Amino acid sequence: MKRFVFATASTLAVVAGTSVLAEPQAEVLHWWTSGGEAKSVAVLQEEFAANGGSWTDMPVAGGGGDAAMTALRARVLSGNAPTAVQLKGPAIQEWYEEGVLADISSVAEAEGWAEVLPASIAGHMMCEGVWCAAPVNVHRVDWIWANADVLAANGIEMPTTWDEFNAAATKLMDAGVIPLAHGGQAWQDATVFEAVVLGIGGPEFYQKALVDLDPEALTSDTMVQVFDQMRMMRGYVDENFSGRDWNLATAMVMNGEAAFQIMGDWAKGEFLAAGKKPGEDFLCASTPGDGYLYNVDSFAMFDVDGDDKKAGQDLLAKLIVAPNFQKVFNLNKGSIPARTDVALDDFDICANLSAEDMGSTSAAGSLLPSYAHGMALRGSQSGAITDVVTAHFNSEMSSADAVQQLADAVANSY
Amino acid sequence: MTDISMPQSQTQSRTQSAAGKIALRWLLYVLLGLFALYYLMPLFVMLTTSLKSLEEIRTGSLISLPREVSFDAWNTAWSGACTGIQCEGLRPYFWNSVLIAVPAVAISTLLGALNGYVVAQWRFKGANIIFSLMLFGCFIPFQVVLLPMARLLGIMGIAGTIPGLIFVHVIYGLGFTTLFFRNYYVTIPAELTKAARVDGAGFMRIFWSIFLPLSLPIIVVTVIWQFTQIWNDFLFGVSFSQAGTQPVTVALNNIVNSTTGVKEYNVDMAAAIIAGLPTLLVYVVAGKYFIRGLTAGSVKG
Amino acid sequence: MAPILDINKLYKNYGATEILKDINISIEPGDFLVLVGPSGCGKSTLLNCIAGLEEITGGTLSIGGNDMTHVSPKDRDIAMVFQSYALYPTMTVAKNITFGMKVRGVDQATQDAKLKEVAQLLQIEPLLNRRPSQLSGGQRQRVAMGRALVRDPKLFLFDEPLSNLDAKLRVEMRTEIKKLHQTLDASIVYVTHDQIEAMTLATKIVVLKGGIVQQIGTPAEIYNNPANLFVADFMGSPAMNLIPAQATKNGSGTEIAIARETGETLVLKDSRDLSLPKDVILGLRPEDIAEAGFRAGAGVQEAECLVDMVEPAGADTYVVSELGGKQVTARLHAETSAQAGRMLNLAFDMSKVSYFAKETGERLN
Amino acid sequence: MSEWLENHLPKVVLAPSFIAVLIFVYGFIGWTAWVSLTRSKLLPKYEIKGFIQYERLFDSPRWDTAINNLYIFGALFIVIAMALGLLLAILLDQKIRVEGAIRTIYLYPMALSMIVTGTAWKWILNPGLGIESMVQGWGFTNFEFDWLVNPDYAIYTIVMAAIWQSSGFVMALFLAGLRSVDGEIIKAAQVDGIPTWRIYTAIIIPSMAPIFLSAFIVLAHLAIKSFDLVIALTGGGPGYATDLPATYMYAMAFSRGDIGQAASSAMIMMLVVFAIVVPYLYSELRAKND
Repeated sequence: MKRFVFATASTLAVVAGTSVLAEPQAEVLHWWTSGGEAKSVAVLQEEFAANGGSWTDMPVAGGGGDAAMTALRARVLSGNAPTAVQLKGPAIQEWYEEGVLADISSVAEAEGWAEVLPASIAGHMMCEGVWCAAPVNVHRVDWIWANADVLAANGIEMPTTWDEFNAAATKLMDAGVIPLAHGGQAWQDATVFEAVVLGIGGPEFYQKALVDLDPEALTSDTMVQVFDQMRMMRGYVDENFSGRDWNLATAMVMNGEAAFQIMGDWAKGEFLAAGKKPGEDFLCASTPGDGYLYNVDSFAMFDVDGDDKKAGQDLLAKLIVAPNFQKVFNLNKGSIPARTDVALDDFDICANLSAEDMGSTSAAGSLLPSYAHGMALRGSQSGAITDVVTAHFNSEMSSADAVQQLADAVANSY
Repeated sequence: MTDISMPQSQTQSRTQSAAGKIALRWLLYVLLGLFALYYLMPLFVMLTTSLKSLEEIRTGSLISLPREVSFDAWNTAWSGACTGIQCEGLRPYFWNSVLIAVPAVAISTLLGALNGYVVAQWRFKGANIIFSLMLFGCFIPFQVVLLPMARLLGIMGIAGTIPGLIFVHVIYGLGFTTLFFRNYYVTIPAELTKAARVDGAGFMRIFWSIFLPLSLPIIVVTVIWQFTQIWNDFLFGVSFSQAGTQPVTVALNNIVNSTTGVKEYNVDMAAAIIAGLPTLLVYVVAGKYFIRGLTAGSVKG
Repeated sequence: MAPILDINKLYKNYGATEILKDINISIEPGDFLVLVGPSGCGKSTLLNCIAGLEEITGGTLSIGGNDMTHVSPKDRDIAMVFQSYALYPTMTVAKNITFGMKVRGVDQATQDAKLKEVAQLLQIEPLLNRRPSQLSGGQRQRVAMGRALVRDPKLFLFDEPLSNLDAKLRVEMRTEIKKLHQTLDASIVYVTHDQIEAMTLATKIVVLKGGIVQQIGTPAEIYNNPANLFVADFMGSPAMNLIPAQATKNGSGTEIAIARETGETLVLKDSRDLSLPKDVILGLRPEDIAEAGFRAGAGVQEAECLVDMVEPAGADTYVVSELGGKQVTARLHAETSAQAGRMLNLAFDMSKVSYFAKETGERLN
Repeated sequence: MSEWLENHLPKVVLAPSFIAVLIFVYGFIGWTAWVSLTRSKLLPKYEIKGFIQYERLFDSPRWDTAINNLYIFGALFIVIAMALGLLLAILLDQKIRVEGAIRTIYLYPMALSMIVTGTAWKWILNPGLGIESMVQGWGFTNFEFDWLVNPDYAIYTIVMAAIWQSSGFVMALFLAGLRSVDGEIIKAAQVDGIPTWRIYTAIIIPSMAPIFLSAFIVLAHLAIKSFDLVIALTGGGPGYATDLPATYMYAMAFSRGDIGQAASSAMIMMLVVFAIVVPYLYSELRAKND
């Protein structure tokens, strides 16, 4: 009870001036429906409720948010937008341009977000100079996960170059182990692809090819090499990979069927859930090469009517970026906090490594948005690239053809 | 009845031994049995998987029977599975689906009956064109209508509500229900309507007193068809619902298609069976009438 | 007394097709009007127009002296019996019969009394609780009539009510309908394609073809003085012999020459004072050609003809001979000695002959 | 007034449905046609820009694949489902003892959404989990059944599942047809000593022409609308090897935020539907309009 009073008081303090009397209300559309994710959202909901808010949950799973985006579009068109929506990357700016997002600058300024968020991440939360979304976490995408026992048994070190990786893979195949656990879904193909682009081309090339869509970079020899490496990767994958969910691929690494998996740090949650220890049972490292590909989850607030809902948006935005939630949520989810002033003592070594790298790459200018997870490009552009990547990976297409198709597809999307 | 199974005992030569005939008969049953296996396989996999423990699923074979039958997964799926932060299983969504499907089926069937009655028995100039225009509506891909429909639902103020979903299902069910009833009513002699008109009955009276009592077979077909379509709908359900009005297919999708975390396949399968149970039941119970109704409608129509 | 049904310049079109053209019919109370014609002649459409089941395109229509041109069927005070009987399949016989009264809000006691009366009249009391599917064709027919009778309308309409019955039942029901007409003194419009039905039942016949009235008259008028070739050919069985011939004026009478394939031209004399063109069609009913010696009268002319075929039919024997390129049928007495391939002396009753124009088919005398 | 109402009641009754169809089908088709001429992205815009979306569509290799898949899938699905449905109907028409039960077994897949059965199918067709590993487990180690993961064959697994779902319904249609064939004709043929299979091929099957037409229309409409099936089974993969126009359109509209492109693909789909349905409607209504 005491806590409730305290919470209410603090809420009043924050949202004073906007809508003091309305009970904060929020209908939250998201696609975090399973295990660890759902638990993470529950943390937010509890905090929200503790601050006097009433939370209506609207989960829509499937297709990495496709179904949720379908629902969102229908809701926005019907003039019945949800209060807050899980959105990320350039999609935030796209929605803002459609004129349907709310401005949450008052909260952001009151909370001093600009000081605690890395500049590149803060950039994703701004629309035409105003704050329009609240970041939840930072996922690193360019991870390579490995089964420690399998590597030890075959005398393999964690690879730091793609040549080393190829050598290790050959060795593993000879030993009858699947080198790469992979699920044949377009977004997983794209995840591997961007890691290879970053590794072989380097951060600058990545920026040119997959962020700026520079035609020269897209048709360069480097890109041909990237597709050559993708063809090699295809050989390291077992034949049942098609349509496999990523968590099943993770399980293959866990039980020693496969040695490596290239996947974002949500994979760690699977290892931890199975009782595996980082550094002992499984190993984490960035994929060969420099740079850091981030995938930042965030919530955008939609324009809604009613003081209660507006109060809910302000409260929600404040809670999301507040240190407590950032810590608890990311402990559950396997990612790291978006704000840099959260103590990472409770986090595991992988998360600490991720945070360290984020700091260093941010300074070096190689902290880059993940294209595969919708951070770098608009949907139609990233989709066009993914079409080519996945078509190449799943067929006998030559690297030269793939490069040509890639350039065409990018030119054809806009 | 076509009745041609054993007609040839007299006309065929006697050299064909009884043994040969029995063998043929056996072959027939074997063939039918094999097809039955093909059709049952997915259901079998779903059912056995739902009764296994997660451990057994990981280690065992796909088609083996469960070593230890457990209904835990069913319990979880019904009332404990988490979709998002709520862990209430399919139960509340199941109820939503009932609230959507029952009125939508009833309304679209009634309207289809009335429309079919008009088109088949009260032909007026242009009735055929109107009917073909309505029929063409059956074939429109539903993805096409999502966005404009959302806008109109918003204007009408029923976006995200159960009445809104009922409305959508009724609209896009009209083509088929009208077709079914029209094809059925076309087989009823026009003289019946004439006789009733001379007897002094009006349009509605003839419908209620004469046509509706005749319509049981086609009502069964229409109800089965509409119920299956509406209950199984996902696209409209996911697009035009909001928190609290989502139908069971959306909840099932949330359970089955979660992208992260440990997948509880037994719960997925149990949830899938629960979500499919009402339609399954309808087919098993009323399947016989379905086939009969089809005879009445589409063959002679 | 005002006509019970008066149709004036009625037109009916479906789009651009004219189904009925300039129909003018009027009948008195107690008349039994039969609309007869081949299928597709518009007779059922005309009946539907009378019932109000079809809107008419032009003209007027009154029943019992009231203009009914745009009145809906239920307000025309008519009852109708259909070819397929159109019994309501889900109702019992009793409900079928009382449905009309129920719709009109007649009280239950009257309904019961009427039902009883009609059931008695038609002898269908044991069937009252059955459904139509449990009845035989004849029984259904009775129920359909009961449904009409119980209403006591100004005008009864029958749409080929007997065509779905077998031959024997048809004759029985025909008699019964005739009897009902006489006992009830009802006004009836009856559609059929069967000219025997038309002859036996009607007090007045309308022959229709292609939506145009060919002739209106009593059965005798229609039979004896058909207005044109179509009516002549359509009414009567076996049909009237229609023979191409050449007419020449000869004093006060006329000489009719008929070409024959075998033997010389047959010349018959008609003593009536007629003015005919050269080429005519001569119409003579089979019963007006007899074996020589069996027919007497002023107009009878005898001639030898080659018999092609002999068809005994019990009461009569039909003989077929070729005249003017046509198979001409003569109706002889049963004991005739006619044999196929032999010559036979036939008596033609020229006083009964109808003449038709070769080009238009219109009657000339 | 009441006279007018009485005379026009049929039209009055039909009017709401007709108006609804006009707005919600034809209005929306018109809306889609309009949007297909714009550069709409995340949300629809209404400024006409010409045929740019159609040019993009026909330049897209993925759309080519989707259309080719529709041909392959449509043709195989319709032909096999009809043939299988007819075969099953004939087999079931031989006075089978447990006909009711077998019929229900054949028919039940129609009752279930692919969202429900998709997961089971995915397992069964997966080489590592399903039939292939099962048969290999029996000792036939050379047995291969990896269509689901083979880009050249994956579309056939979609066909398999689609046939599984719909052939029972076709069977029901044909069974109903067989049962309504005039018994006297068959008796006459038997008296003439015509063998059973000839009776089927020469007499019964030709007399069921209207049912073939109905079945064709139902199947064609299912083929064009097929969506759940692909999403549940392959998600369009491997790569986009099993994309169909419906999934292409959905992907463009909802995951790519490319509504103009989605609208243009929808219009092409509508044209295909139009080409199939209009002749059917024409023949259907002409035949019955006598």
